[in-house]
Parts: sequence; C-alpha cells; structure tokens
Amino acid sequence: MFLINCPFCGEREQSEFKAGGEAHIIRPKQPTELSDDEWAEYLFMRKNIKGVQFERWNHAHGCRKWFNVVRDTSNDEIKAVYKMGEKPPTI
Amino acid sequence: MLNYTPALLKETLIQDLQIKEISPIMKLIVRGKKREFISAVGKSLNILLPTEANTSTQSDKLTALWLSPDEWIIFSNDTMNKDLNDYETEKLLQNNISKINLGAVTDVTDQFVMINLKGNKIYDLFQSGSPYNFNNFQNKKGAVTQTILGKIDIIVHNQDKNTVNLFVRRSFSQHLFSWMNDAASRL
Amino acid sequence: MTKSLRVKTGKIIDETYRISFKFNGKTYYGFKGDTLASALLANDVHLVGRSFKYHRPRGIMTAGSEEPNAIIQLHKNSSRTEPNVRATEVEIYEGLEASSQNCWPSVEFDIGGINNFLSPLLPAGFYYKTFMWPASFWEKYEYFIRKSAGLGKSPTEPDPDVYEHKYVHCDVLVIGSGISGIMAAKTAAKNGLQTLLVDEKPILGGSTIYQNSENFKINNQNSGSWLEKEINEIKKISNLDIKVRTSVAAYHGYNFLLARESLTDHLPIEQRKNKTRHKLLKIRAKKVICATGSIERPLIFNNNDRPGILLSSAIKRYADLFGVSCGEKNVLLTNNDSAYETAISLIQKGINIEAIIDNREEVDSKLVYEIEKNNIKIYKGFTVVDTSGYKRINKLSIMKLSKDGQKVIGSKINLPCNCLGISGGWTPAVHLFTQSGGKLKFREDDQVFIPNTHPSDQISIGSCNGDLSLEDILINVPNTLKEFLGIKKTEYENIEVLSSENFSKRNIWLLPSDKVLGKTKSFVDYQNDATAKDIKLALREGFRSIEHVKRYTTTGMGTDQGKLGNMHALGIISETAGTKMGEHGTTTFRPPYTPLTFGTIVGRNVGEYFDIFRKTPIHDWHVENKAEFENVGQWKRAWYYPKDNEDMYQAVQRESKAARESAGILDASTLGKIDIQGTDASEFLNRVYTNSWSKLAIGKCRYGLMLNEDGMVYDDGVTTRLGENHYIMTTTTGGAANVLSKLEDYLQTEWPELDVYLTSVTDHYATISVCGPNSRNIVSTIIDDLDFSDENFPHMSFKNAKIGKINCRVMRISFTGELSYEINIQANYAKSVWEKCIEAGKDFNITPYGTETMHLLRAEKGFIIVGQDTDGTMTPIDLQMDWIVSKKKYDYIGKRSLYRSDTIREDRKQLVGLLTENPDDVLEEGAQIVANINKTPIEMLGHVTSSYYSPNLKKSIALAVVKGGKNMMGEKLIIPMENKSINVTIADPIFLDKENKKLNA
Amino acid sequence: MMKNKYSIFSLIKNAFSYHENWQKAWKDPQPKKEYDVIIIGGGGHGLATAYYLAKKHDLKNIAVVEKGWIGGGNTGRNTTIIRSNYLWDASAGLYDHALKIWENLSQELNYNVMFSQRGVMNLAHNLQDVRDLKRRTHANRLNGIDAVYLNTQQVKEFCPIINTSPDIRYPVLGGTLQRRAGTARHDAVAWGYARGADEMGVDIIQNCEVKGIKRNNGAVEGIETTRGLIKTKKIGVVAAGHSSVIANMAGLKLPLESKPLQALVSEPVKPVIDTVVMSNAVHAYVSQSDKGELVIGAGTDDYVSYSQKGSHEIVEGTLNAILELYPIFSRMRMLRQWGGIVDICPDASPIVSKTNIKGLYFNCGWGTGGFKATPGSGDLFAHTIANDEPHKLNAAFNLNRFISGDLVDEHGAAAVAH
Repeated sequence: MFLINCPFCGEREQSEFKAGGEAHIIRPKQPTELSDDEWAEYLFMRKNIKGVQFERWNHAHGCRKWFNVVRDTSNDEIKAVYKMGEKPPTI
Repeated sequence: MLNYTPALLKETLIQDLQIKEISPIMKLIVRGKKREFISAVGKSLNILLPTEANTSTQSDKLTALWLSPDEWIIFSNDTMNKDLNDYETEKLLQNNISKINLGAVTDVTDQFVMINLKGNKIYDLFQSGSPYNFNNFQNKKGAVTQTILGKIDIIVHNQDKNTVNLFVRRSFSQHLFSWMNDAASRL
Repeated sequence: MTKSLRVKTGKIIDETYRISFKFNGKTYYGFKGDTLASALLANDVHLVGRSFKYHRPRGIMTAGSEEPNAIIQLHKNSSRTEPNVRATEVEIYEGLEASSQNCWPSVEFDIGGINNFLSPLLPAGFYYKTFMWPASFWEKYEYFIRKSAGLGKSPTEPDPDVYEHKYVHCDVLVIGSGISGIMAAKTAAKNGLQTLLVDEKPILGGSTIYQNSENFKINNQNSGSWLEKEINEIKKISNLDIKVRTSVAAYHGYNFLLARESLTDHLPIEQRKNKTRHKLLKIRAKKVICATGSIERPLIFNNNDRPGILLSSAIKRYADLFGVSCGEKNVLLTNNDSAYETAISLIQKGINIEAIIDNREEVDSKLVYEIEKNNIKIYKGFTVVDTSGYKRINKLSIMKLSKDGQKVIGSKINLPCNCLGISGGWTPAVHLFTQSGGKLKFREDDQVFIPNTHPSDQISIGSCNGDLSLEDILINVPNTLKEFLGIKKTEYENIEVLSSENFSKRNIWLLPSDKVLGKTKSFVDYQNDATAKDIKLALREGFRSIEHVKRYTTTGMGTDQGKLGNMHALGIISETAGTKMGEHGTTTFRPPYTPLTFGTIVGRNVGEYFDIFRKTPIHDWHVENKAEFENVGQWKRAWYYPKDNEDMYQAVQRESKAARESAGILDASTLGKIDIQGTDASEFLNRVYTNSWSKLAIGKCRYGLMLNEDGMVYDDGVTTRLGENHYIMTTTTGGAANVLSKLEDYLQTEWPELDVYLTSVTDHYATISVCGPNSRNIVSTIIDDLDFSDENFPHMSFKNAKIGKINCRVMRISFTGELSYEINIQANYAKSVWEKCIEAGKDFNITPYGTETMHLLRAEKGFIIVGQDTDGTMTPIDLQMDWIVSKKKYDYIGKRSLYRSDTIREDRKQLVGLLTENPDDVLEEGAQIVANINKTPIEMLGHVTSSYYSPNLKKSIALAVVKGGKNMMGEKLIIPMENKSINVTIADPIFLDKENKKLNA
Repeated sequence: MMKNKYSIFSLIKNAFSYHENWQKAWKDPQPKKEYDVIIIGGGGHGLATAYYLAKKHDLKNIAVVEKGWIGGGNTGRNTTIIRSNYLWDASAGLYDHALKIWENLSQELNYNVMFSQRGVMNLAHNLQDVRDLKRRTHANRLNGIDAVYLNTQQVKEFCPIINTSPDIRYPVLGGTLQRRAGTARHDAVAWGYARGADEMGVDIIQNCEVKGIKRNNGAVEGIETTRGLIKTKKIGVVAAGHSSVIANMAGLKLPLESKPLQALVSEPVKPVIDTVVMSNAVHAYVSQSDKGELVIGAGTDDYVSYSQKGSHEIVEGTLNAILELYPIFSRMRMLRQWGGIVDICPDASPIVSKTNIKGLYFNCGWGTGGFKATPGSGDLFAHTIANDEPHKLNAAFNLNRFISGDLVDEHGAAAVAH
C-alpha cells in the first residue's frame, strides 16, 4: 500500500484515498459538436500507460480534494503530486 | 414540546478510558475561497479560522477546525439549550457570509456526533483501527485530522493531553461507539 | 516408558517444570521451554508424519519455520483444531494434544504408503498424462485424488479465539534478533530513533545465543555470553520496543509490513480466556533493517528423507538449547565446516558421534583438527549414496567421490546410524527482501543469492546479506549501520573477534549415487515428494523456466514454500541445462513468509463488525414495533411491520391499503441530502440534471434525473429551492455517497469556475413522510401556525415551519401518488416528531409502512426506482421520461451519449406496464418476457423489473422493460416460467390516478 | 495421431525406462523470417488461438511469441472458475460455446486439463441480488444454459459449510447454481494447447518480447522483437494486461484499464468444500483445488498498475467476507498470495475484434473472468483472424460498440464479473 502525499493534508495511507484514473482528460466544452468517435475517445479510450502516468486521486477520507499524482505504473513509485490546475511537473 | 434524543444513549468507562457523547453542541460547516471570507468570519465571530492544515483555533465560545483549504467546522465550546435550534452564530454568519455571497454556511449540528474521549489509552485505541500516524498528533494540543477508524470516517481534535473530541456522522455513531467499546475492552 | 534422550541441561529448558502432552493419543513429558519437536525427540519419537504424494514416513528435520516434514494437526477439539502446524514452532503447554496427518489408519501403518511402491507410475505431472479415459470419468478419479491429497483437516466449528489489528509507525524496524539484529536495534535506539525489534522465536539471540565454544570469541568472551550482555542492555532502552514470537509475514512497497504477534499459543488453553490470540501488526517503518539470518541447506542424495535425518544445525540447536540428543549413533554429512561446530557441541554434551562424512578432500580448518583430536573418524572426499530404515534411518552407505564430484568410485562402506545430520552450507533468508521488490545477485564462490538493489529505504545485514562468519558480521554490520542511519560511530568500533571456521565448501547440488538416477529417490522438496529425477524429467519434456519446472514438479509449492529445496532445484536445473546459475533467477518468494491464519488477517472485523451498520434516528422505534429490516447499502431500513404473525404479503397489503385509504407514515431518513449553496447553484443543477432549473421559483420543489456521461440513468430525487442561491438535493439511499463525490469531482476538476459549495446533511435531517388522504389533518395538528391550503402550500412546494419551538422544513412531495408531506427535522428530535405523528394519527388509523409497501405504492403510480427498474443500461428516453429531458439545454452530464447511433434506436428496451391475463397471477421479478415460445432459440424481449399484487386496484401489476415496448401498447406477450407460461398485456406504467387528482386533492 | 500420446499405457511403458524417453511437450524453435499469422501472447487464449488456426483454418505457418514463459501471466494466476451463466444473450452465447469445448478438452488435447464440473453457486445477500439472480436464471434457462435458482435451504444443502444464519450482517437470501460449471487445472490448459499447437507445426517462441508493430499504409507488416524483426500480414494480440502497451505500439488507444487483481491459496487440507461458491455482494470466491488448497479470488484495486502487486486491504477484505460466510475457516492459513494484471473494459465484457489497421486483431478486455472462456475465445478469435470477419458468437464484442453505445454491460446488469 502506498503512502500518498496529499498536497493539502500531508502524507497519508493509500486507504484514505480514491483513485480517479488518467489525468488531463478534459471534458469537451461542446460535446454536441463532436462525432460519435470523438465522444467515445473522451468517454472510453485510455492510454493505460505502463510507466510514468499522470493520474487523479481524491483524498476521499480526508479533505475530499482532488489532485494529481505522477506514478510509475510499472512499480507503483510515486514521483510527484500537484494540485488541480497546476502545471504538470516534467518527469 | 419535543423530546431530545441524542445519538448515544449511554457513556462508558473502560480501562480508565472514558467515551461519551456531548450534546447538544452547535456545529456549522463554513465554506469559502475568497480572501474577504476569512476576515468576515473573524469579524462576525471574533475567531480567526485556522489556515494551516490540520490545526484549529479557539475563542471562549467557539472552536474552529481546519477540514480543507475552503472548509471548516465551527462548534460551540458549551452545550446548547435542548429546546431550541436557532443558533445566533449561524444567523450572524448567514447575514455576513451567505447573504453577500462570500461563502456557504450549513448547520450540521446533528449531522455529526461529538464524542469526547478521556484517558491515557486513547491512542492505543486509535491504533487498533486507524491507519493515521498519531505519533506527533498526540503531543500537539489543538491538532486536527480527518481519517478512518474502524472503517468509519472521523474527525479528531486533540483538545488537550489525553482528551480528544471525535466527530462522526450520526448514522455511523452507534456502530463506532460499540466498536470502540469492544476495542477498549481489550487494551 | 520410552527412553529419554535428554542430556546435560539445555539453555532454555526449565527442568523443574515438567509438562505432559499427548501425541497420537500417547502421553509424553517435556519441560517448560520445549518445542513439540524437541520434546518428541527427547522421547525418542522420530516418526512424525507422512509425505504428501508417496506417504513416506517422515520425521523432524529442522528446528525452525523452514520445517517441511514434521507438520501435525494441533488440538483435538473441532473448533480449535489446526492443520499443518510445524512441530518445530509449537511451544508445549500442559494438556497439548497433537496428531500425525495424511495417514490412515495410523502414522505407523499407513495404507497410502502403497503409493511409494507405485511411485514408478507417478512421475512429475503424471496426472496430466492419464485419467482421461473414459471421458467424463475424471470426477470419479478426482474424488480419490482429492481424498489422498490435502495433509491436515480443517476445523468444523467456528473459531473461539479473538484476533486484533494494530497499526504501528516507527522510525526503524529491525527484523530478526540474531547478533546482527541486536547490534542494529541497539545502535538505532541509542541514536534516538523509535525502534521496533521483532523475532519469530520466543527468545532473542538467534543462533549465537547458545554459541558456547572457545572457537568463537568477541572481546575474549565466547560469543554467546557476549551477546547475552548486549541483550540485557537493550531491554532497558525506553525507545526500543521488543516483540518476540512475532513473525514478519509480508514486506510490501513503501516499507509497509505485516507481522503476526502470537500472544497465547504457548499458554495452556484455560489461560487463553478473554485474551487476544494474535495481533496483526500493520507496520509502517521509515527504515527497515533485515537481519533475517540464513537457513542451512540440506544435501540431495538417495533416500535423504528418512526419519532421523536432520539438518546438522538443528541437531546442534536441539543439543545446546534444549539439551536433547537426536540419536545415539550420530553421523554427520557435510560439504563445509558447519557440521564440525555441531560435532563440537555434541562432544561438549557427551553425545556420541560415529563419523563425519565430508565431501571435501582437503580442509585446513581449526574445527576439523579439533574433531580429529577427539579421535572421531572423518571420511574426507566421501559422500552418502544410500540410507536404509523404513520408519527411522538405521544404516547408511558411503562411497568416495570422483575428482569432479560427478560420480562415486571405490567400494561401498556401510555405517550404523540412527541420526544423520546434513549440512550443505547456508542460504541467506532473502524472502522478505525480495517481497519488498529487492533484486538479488548470485555469488559464485559459495553459490548463494544475496541482496543487490531495492526500492524502499532498507538494508540487509548479517548472514541474510551473505556475511556468514562472525568476523564479517562484526566488521561489516557497524559500518553498514553508520551509513544507513547517518551516524558517526557505533559501540562496535575495533572490537576483537576470534572466529575459527574455514569457509571452503564443496558444493555439489545433486550428490552422485552408485545407482542410476531413475532408481533413486533423492528428495529436493520433501513435503511434496519432488525428487531430482522429477526435475530432470521436466527439463527433458521441454519445461525450461524455473517457474515451469516448479509448477510441473510442485517443487517449492509445499507449506514450507521451498525454504530448503529451491536452491537445489535451481542448481540441478542449471547443471542439467548446462547454463550458469543465476541466469535463471530464482522463483519469486510470495507473501506470507510463514503461513498466516485467516483469523489473524481479518482481526476483529468479524460478526457484528464485519461491516458498518447504519441506523436512522428512528431505528429504535422500528425495532420496538417489530419491524422486519432490509439491508440497503450499509443501512438497515424498516422493510415491513408484521402485525400478529402476518407474513410479508399480508402486512404489505394492509399497509398499502391504509396508506391510500387514510394515512401511512414512512421513515425516509436514509435518502441522501446535499445542501447546495453559491451564486452558480442553479447553473450547476442545469449541468447535472437532464431538466432545467433556472426558472424554479424559491420555495418550490422539482424532480430531477441524473445521468452518467454514458447517458444511462444514474440517480434521481427531488431538489428544493430554499433561496436564491440555496438548494437542497435529495438522492437515492444507495447512491448518496457516490452522487456527492461525483458532483464534487465535476466541481473541482471540470467546473472550478462555478461558485458552488456542497455539504452533506443526510444525517442532520431525519425525513418523515406522512401520506394519504388524511395526511394533512395529521401533519397540521403537530405543526401549528402554518397555512396548509392548496393556495398557500401546493403540491411540489416547501415551507419552513416549527414543531413546538423547533425549526423544521416541510415539503409537500409524493412518491406514492397520495397527498403527502415530508417533514425534515433535525435528527435528535426526529423520534419525538415521529411519535407525535403516530399519536395525532391514531383516529386516522395512521399505519407505519416500510420499504416494501413504499415500492408497491410507487409502482401503482408508475414511479421508477433507480437500480430496480433501471440497471445501468437505461436512458431517460428508454424510461419514457422524455418530458424530463430538456431539448433546449446546451449541455448536461450524459447528454451527448443520448445521441449515439445505438442510443437513439427505436427498438431499445423501454419501460412499460404489464397486466396479467389472470389478475391474481403475480409475476416474478426478474422473469423474462417473450413474444413466441414456439420458435427456438426463444428471443427474449425484456424482463419484469417490479411486480406486486395491488390491493388498491385489486389486481396484479408489474413494471417491465421490453424491446420497442413504447409502441406495443396493448400487445399480448408471454412470461415463460419453468412450469407454466403466463399471458400478459403491455399497459401504461401508470396504473393509478393518471390525472394526479389525489396529489392535488 | 500424436507421436507421443499420453495414456496410462504410455506411463507404464516409460516406467520401465525410468521415464527417460519422454519427448519434449513442445519444441523451442528459432523464429523464422516470416509467418502467415503471429499471435502475440503465449497465455491460454493465445495458444488456443494458434491451435485452432492450425486445426480448423488449415494455416500452418503460425508463431506464438511470448515475452516470458507460456502460461506465466493470468493463465497461471487465476482462480480457474469456469461457468457460462451470463445474463446477456451475447455473453451467454460466448461463454457457453467455451463451456461446451471444455467438456471434451482433455480428450481433444490428449492432455488432462482436469475440468471438474463440480458446479458453481452464486449467492444473493440483498433483495436486489435476488431480483438480479432470478433475472439471470430465467435468461439462462431460455438460452439453454443449465442454471437453477436455489432458496437459502437449498444453498445450505448443496454447500453445508456456508453460514446461512439469518442473523449475520448480510444473510444468504438465495443463490443460483450451474452444475455444468466448475474448475480446471490452469497450467495444464496452457501446456495442453502448446503441445497440441506444436504438434501441428506452430512455433512457440518464448523469451521474445515485442518492441514494435511495423505498419505500411494502414496494414501490418511485421513485429520488431528482442529476437529481431519477424514479418507477417496478420497479427493477433492476446496480451491481456499488456494489451494497451501493444496497442500503443500500433498507435491505437483501447477502452481498457489494467488493474491489479489478487488471489491467494490456503495450506492444503482434506476435502472440505466440493463446489465453487461466489458471492459478489460481500465479495468472496472460494473453491478447493485437488491438492487441497482453498483457492480464493480477491478483488481488483481501483488504480492502473502493472506491478503485479495489489494493496493488502483487498486481500483483508476478501478474507473478511470468507469468514463471514465460512466461520470455520478462521484457523486455516494463507499459504501464498499473488497478483495479476487484468485488462478491464468499461462494460466488463471482452473485445474480440478487428481494428481499423488491416491485419491487426485484438482479443482482450477479459477482465477478471477470462480463464473460463479460453477455448471459446481461441476458437472464435482464430475464426476472426482467418476470415477477417467475426464469428456470429463474437460479433457483439467488437471495438465499435464503444462508439455506437451498444455495450454489453455485464456489471451494469449486476451479473457476476468473475
């Protein structure tokens, strides 16, 4: 089980958090303008990276805030955390 | 006249660990992001909301716990009158915060049950069901944390050495109370 | 009376404290401090169990958790009995009862032993090659295979013991209390670090603590007594927590470890009452120091599994620590110096040694010379080629090894022997290290895998790190510690060490025999009966990877997880395949290091603590009034209130009639309630619900349907506008938590620009719903000064009110189709309000009803229940709720998905009503619907989602989803049940009061 | 006729030569320059695909490339549950096709895969479970799948050690039983198919990792591997948890997330449970292997990971549920715990489909339940590759459903995902 450094509350056990999947998939501002394919791309298609992935986590049992985590999915090593809206670090 | 029924009908003393609900305690959740928000709350209640994570502040009447960068819980230091549920503090804040759209104020007096624990085994009890590292917390008066105990979300406030206030949602409180008593019985 | 092999006092034996115990029904005596194994040996009992496959007699082989053979069934009693317990780990207590496993009728005479003679037919993987004829017969073969497998027996009664969890956060965790561990723990603690030292054994000190020989000295004291002093010192250190009988089971990433602290297993049963049996320590350590030591290697030769054959180090431990001699005719077989240490201990204890057989030709070693001084015959360059003795070794044959060690030469010499100690050198215990993600490297000179790279903040020290000599340990450990802990100096600078062993070793993975391999049984995995020839067969059949060989031969798959044999398996594979050792890597060591009882892992989360039990503020009233309860998520909800032994059907019929004809009352407190505030609250609702909210007047309520982005119905509920920027949303009971976190997600990540705050008030307000033609009369009597007229208080609106002096909210909304009021009152007053309603309702026969009646009433009215009438595949259009889907709104969650080629299809499943031909036929919920039963395959058009007998309509009604049902009004369909077919007609899902007369009454 | 046929007679014969004359179960060839079809992934599904391509579609120049050792992925890590009592017609068709092949697989392969039809029971713990299980049972019956609904009493009779007391937190309200369902020996499935495919000339190439997919104007040309370039016009990807990794090499994105799934076994004991019991609501799956180990499936974590490690909580939660339903197992011991990587689709149904790249086919998304489908999946995927068209039984499991919205939502319909 990981330790995740919540950018608001500090380092906590993974069990306090909820994973939210791949980060930076922005909900289209004008869904109605999209083709079925483009909508499916947003809705379902995922990079599902093996290696360094930018992803969303929520401190569900703490401050309830969402934030981003950079994690190597091949060994679960967490490289960085950053708040929503902040610029992703370069890893 | 309505009867008042607190969540926990009894208090317990096990292995000199005292577990009891304190009620009625007025509790408000206040939310706000704007800069003026914090000062407005300060002015209306003369208590400065804590901005440092996992801390609390206190005035003679009220205590405020940090819950997140835009969320605090404010509760009364003393019990209220069982026969009334208009709270001055809430009105003040509604006028000085909600009405002018500085933020939000929500009465959660019965959303959370405040359980007061006293004794030198509090943290042994917590260790049997919480992943949170209380090592520094227990020596830090006023410290606050939100975490899990016996699978249930809790807010813990270090009121003083060997005294904590624990806040839990009412519908979970009887289960947690029973769980804590069972755990305490084996400390 | 069996003869006693107890010799001079062992270090931890209290001879003044005699303990009686039973093994296979026979009573024996041991002393306080004995393990079951040491006590059995002391009583000259060697035959302890039978092996897994061939049911060969097996005895005690080790003195620790690596034991493959001496595994027994502990306790007779059906709730306490425990299978596969290692006799080497059980501390005896008065009244202990144990028995042999996997044998019938008895360990002495075991029918299964016949497998030993069938063994030529049972090579590795034989079962893949046969039992295939006739087809369909496998079950029958399997029945016998399963019976003969399986070692011990499961308990048949629930466990009387209690288990607990404990989260531990420390600066430094030291695993293992051998000399290295003790040095590490002391150093860490003395440097102010919060330190935890754990050891699986009941005493500290590892194997050095009973080291009492002139050949191993530290600062001129023999190493054992030096360590004893150290131990006495560390016991005084306040920031050092020491736990014995504590075995680390798993080492996960981020220095998260699980350890089992055993608290009562060593006590007589009667002393275990009200005590926790095991504590599962969930340890989060900043730094971890592995000092897990090493495990002596056996040697692989023909018939190396007989009772009486032990690891040489085990014989030493039994002699030094327990004062037990494992036999009178002791022979040692070794390829290194360790066996000589054993010999020295035996000599000290006056135990006879027949001979030592040393694979090595030449050795220049103090220890060897010392043995020679004692005139003990040493056969240098020899090996054992066979042993005999069915239930205990009684003889062995040795021969000279050829120069290359690949064959034996010369003539056979037979030696009498009833105890053979074997020593193949040492294997560092790197199991935990590798579990943590650590990678190993192979050290050629003594053929061991040692720690190399690792992820988390940890080190391995002492023999688990490959430092096998006392000298290496005392030089390397302090330096490693300094670097790891970032400290200047330790107490162990320039310490004087004398360590006499010589580390030359002649490593031969599979010792040659005079017989052809095919005729030998050289066991690599003792418990599973995997032999060297099995491994060679696997390779011959094309299994190349170690994992394949392991699985094909079951090597290392026993309860000892191959702690003894895995290295030899690897060695034999690379020898046979002609590859270099280490190329193959090792098999992965999976957690737990030693097996962990389920009870320990689960702790106290059993029985009433298995899951959370949520109650409404009115729960106790429901209990007092004999309600039956239904699980809804973690809530217990009143299901129905049977009166004088009504069954559910009768109760529900009564409750439903009462609610429609006069008045009913429901505890709806479990509905989720979210307080929504902020200048963008209306816009927010526009985005999350399918309908429009901007124009909802303050004081009015509106029903909303929430989709997920896939366009499928996700949740529903009534939301009330309390003020310009203030709403309260209700959600389904089950959906409450998910809806809130979903909405928070959108607010924080997609729409941060919106000024909106969400706060759950589910538990703050209890919701009491009073419905029925008389509901107004009842509610108005308990709420004074509120104008209940339709003009002032119409359907779908809300009022602030007071009950006594207590503020509350009253909504006039209805989930039953009846005139109905919902009182939202602060939880701590709810029970009182409920009782007042009951009181005020007496003259109107107010009837409390539960979820079942609520479901029936709403079904009569055609209201859906998300999760029952929908299943994650229904759009609002499918539900024929087009009216709630705004065409004007630019966007809302899930809108785009409603316009995909499949979601716009006309022939999707749509919600309809069903009426049965015979009004008394009540359909089964979940029943499938077809048009034609004669044509196969039968095409299923949909299924029944809700079904009841309606006492108010005096007929059976049902809701269903049917392909294209929207346009099939009035059509006849069939419900094919196992025994009969039921004819139904598609009807309007609203069965009652379509014009809403009752609502607006 | 197999050159090296297995039977009790061949065992006896070989016993006389101390089993020194057994031949390799499969060869260890060097990769050729070019193949007609290359299957990426030497798990059960991949080997079965190659086997049926050779057997039924008369293609002979086939290779299976595997980055590690065959059967070393989810095939060798799952809890071996086999059943076909799925809700939707499409799923029922797919899984029952597989089940029918299972019933004769040992004979077909001349390799005992120990398919044991000991029955699979699914338990209901709340009223919605009951509705869902009844719905599924009715659908199964009409689809010709042998599933029956059991009340609590019948559940108890079929598996007496289950705690059916009404006083437990989530009482057993009923269940379904499919008698033809059961378990099989996972390794044997991979090895049996490998031996069968090898026999028909398929090259099984181990320790050969794919590094790239060579394409030329919208069609595949070959694969770059750690053992060099191998040419081919058709590639079938059966890489389970690593499907997205291969897809990314071809510039594709799939509707998949790869998550940790854990399982564990207890120490072996004499027979104590002779069927498979699954409970979704409290999340406990248990059966007993022929060796005597209790085989227990835990759940998936909710984050993407290729580390083959999951969080301890998942294991703890599962054993929690096990003890709720089987209090007698409290003193049984966990012997071994491990993790696999499962590729999960949003609708908990697989993808057995062509892609928009010519000659590139994917068989993935089996999530936590792929083992049971192995023979059917191989057969239908072989058909899809050979004919460049899906078989009617896997037509519904195309990639396009995620665009059109025509999902086969098995967990939405609360059917058991395992």
